[in-house]
Amino acid sequence: MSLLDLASAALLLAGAAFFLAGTVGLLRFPDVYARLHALTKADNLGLGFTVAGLALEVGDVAVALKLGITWALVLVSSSISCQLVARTAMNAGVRPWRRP
Amino acid sequence: MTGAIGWAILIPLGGALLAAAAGERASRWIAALAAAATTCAAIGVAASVARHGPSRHPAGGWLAPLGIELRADGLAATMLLTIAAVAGLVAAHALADRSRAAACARSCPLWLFTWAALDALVVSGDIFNLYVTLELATLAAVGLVADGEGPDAPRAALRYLLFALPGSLLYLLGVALIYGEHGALDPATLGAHVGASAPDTAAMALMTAGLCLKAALFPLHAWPVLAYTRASPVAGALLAGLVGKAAFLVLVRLWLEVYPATFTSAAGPVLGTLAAGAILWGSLHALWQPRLRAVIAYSSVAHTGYLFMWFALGTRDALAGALFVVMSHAAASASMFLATGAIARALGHDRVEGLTGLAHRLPIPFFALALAGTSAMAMPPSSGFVGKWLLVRAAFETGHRLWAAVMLIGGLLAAAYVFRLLRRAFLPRPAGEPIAITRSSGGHAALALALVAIALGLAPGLALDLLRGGSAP
Amino acid sequence: MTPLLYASSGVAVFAIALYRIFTAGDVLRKIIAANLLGGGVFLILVAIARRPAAGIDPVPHALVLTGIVVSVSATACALALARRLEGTTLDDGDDGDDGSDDTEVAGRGP
Amino acid sequence: MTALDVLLAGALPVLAWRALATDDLHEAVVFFIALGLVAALAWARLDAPDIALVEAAVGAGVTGSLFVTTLRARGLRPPASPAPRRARIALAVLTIASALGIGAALAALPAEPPGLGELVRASLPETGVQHTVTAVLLNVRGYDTLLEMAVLVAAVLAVLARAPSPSARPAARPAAPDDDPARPLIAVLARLLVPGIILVAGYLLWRGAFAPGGAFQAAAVLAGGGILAILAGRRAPDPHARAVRRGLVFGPGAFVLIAAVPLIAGRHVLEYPEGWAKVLIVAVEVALTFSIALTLVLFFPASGEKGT
Repeated sequence: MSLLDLASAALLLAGAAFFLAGTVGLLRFPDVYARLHALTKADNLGLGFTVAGLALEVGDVAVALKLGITWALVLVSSSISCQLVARTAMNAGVRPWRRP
Repeated sequence: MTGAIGWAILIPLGGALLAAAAGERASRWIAALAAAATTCAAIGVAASVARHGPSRHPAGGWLAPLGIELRADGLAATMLLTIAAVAGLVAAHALADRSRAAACARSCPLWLFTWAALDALVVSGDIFNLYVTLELATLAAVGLVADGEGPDAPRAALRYLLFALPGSLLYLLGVALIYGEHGALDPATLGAHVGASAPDTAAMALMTAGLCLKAALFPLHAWPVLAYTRASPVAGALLAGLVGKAAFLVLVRLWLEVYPATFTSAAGPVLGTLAAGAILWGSLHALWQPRLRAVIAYSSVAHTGYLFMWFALGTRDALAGALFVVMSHAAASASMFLATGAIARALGHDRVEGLTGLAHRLPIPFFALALAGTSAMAMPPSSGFVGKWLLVRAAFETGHRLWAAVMLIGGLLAAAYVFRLLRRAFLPRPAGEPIAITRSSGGHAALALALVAIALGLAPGLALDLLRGGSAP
Repeated sequence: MTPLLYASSGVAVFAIALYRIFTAGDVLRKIIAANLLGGGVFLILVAIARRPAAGIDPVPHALVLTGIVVSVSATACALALARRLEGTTLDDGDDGDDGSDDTEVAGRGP
Repeated sequence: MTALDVLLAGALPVLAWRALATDDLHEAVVFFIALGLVAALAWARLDAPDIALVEAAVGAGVTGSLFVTTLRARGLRPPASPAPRRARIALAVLTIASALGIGAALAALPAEPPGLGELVRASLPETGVQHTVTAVLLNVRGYDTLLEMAVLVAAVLAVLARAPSPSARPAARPAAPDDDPARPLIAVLARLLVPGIILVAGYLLWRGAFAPGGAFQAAAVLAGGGILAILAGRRAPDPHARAVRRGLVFGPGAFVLIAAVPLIAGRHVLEYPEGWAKVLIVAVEVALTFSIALTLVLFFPASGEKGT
């Protein structure tokens, strides 16, 4: 196992950890805004780590770039859809949760 | 002249596309030209089959089993002519109605698509391609129903679609299983290999069930009735006359060319029972329908039963009889739908009790109704008589007395429901009851269709020779 | 083994959809069922294409692509009709055989 | 067979059941879309990248948004009562029995089956393209594709059958209410994505000649871009406009023409002349991509229909 493999494995594990955190947040957080927060922040970071980990392994700049583009596209669409969901919830009168 | 078979599909297809893009006036002209040219192509195919026997036309130049072959044989040729006669006259009816030019321009791409789908269906030599043609016929038919003017049109169209779809998909699942077992889609290869293995039996059961659902065989007969009664007369004529027969024709092809004898002999009695149910149930219901169109719709349910009787009898004569019923009922039911449309337009309704004494005021539609009615009740010399006589004779010859009795009872019931309509129309009009009749048009195509139904019966030899000129029957 | 796994999954989807298309009351759910009915068949077809060791059979793939287009067309058509539908079911009215219908035939001349 | 396969294959029926059994229609549609995405993964696992692309774009994307649009247009309605209990039980027994029968039939299929794959690969040099699925779709079984295009046009005509004409619509009404708070955000998204989408569609179309991709995949992506642009405030194409109608039938019309020309020359339907297969296939694909994308966009209700 080379140093590259080790670095890649570490990045992939980090990505998986962030995904796990995001999913736990989705299931456990109290309201739609908090869940969105968990989902977009943690999952986007997790995807970034995963992409970086995979890019180290592919050994081809073109494929690595494509992976990077995938991440960028997901960032754009998830940030905007997060905003859309939040605004729709706001408009529908969903109040942000406060500690009771 | 093997190209005619291609033209019979490409002309209505191209005509439909052009008509969809053209303006109101132009689209009517395009539709008229396409209808005439498609009829010529159908005649060309029939002439070639009559003169040189059956032929094959590999689409794209790719021979089966790899490619899709179109086939011109006796069955295809007679059905192409039937479709051309019925769809052509219905088209003439639609195009002649100048008062509804806009509606006609909107619907003519759809009936051209229906025509193309049916032509493609009767010549197709590929079981997956048959699925595509069935779906094209279904969606074009749904469009025609949805285009109806009543408030119920979307509901009737949606219900039609949601019953037709599972039928096609059951059929497609059968196709998938058969391909998995034999790796081919053309009837010739499949006919040589299909046996009694588990996948083959399951595939054939699925395809048969799907096509029975699509053909609206009893007890799953109720779903097209709403569409038949709610659609415009043009759509009703095409749906009940032609589209309703499509699934039966596919099943005939499979039964003749793909299914092995073990399966057909096991499934025959089941289909016979359902067919008998359809004949009795449909005819009885037709007896007390309050509306003219509903009478004709239930008469169509009963006639589906006559067609499916062939599967129980299985002889060549019975097949000729069933296909004769296809031809005669296509013309007769289309005629009755158009005549009913003309009557309904003149009166503003089509309630049977409101028809009292109107035969003299609306002579042409009622004459068409009476003539088409003689074919529906199988009175000689109509074509309905020839078809049902062949079926009943085959039933006696093969010892199926019960089925013969059912068909004879069905004929009597048909006589009863046709006479119920005509008697009322010829009763003296009650005095002092004014009847507003708007100027009616459109009875002429109905009359022409009724005459086709009668003429077929006067010279049955012509059609039967062409039918046998091909390979299959 | 993998093809059989996915094919069984396809059969399950098909059976669920077949059951629901006839029992669901709401039209939207019937339309979803009709769409999934196709999905089940496509899964079976592609699983069948996956079996040969020599390589994938491209013919079922082409058939499925054709099937998906047909399925989208039918679904879009059904949804457009559903948008024009008044109620939620297909059965809230007469079927042309109960005699209570008095609807005038539309399009009567002036 | 891996754990992933078991997970995917197991998830599909569960999602199907959730989509069809839940009382909440919104939930049903969400499950339906999720099922489309899982199915796209399943296609990829089954080595069907062409289908995976179409499923992701059409099965989950276009069809899913059509369901969402319809749900919005119809508004909330009282739930409909299901079929009577006895009928449900009978049908459940019947479907379970047939599913078991079909499953048994599938298990009995030969493991090393006869198929047309070898034949297709042997004929590939004559088809004019290097990708087998494209060769089957546009040459060997091109006739199926021709009829399939007719299905698409027939369906869009059925969709538009009695759609309100533009004259019946309130004049100069924007595509959606301006107070929609989502509008500016979607506009940003459209500005960012639409150029890329057009690029991707062109790439998919070009790639189809030798690798997974092709007209339908490209059209599905293009239609997605079109729908995004409409959501962002661009005017939707008016289905009654002459130019839109012409665009709609342009692709299928070109296909019919190419199918008909060999007939005049005494050949067979859709038989490409020697050496012309590649050029004609590319021409047909370009024309079809455009028309299919337009058709998919037109499947969405025009603004005048919304809320009726």
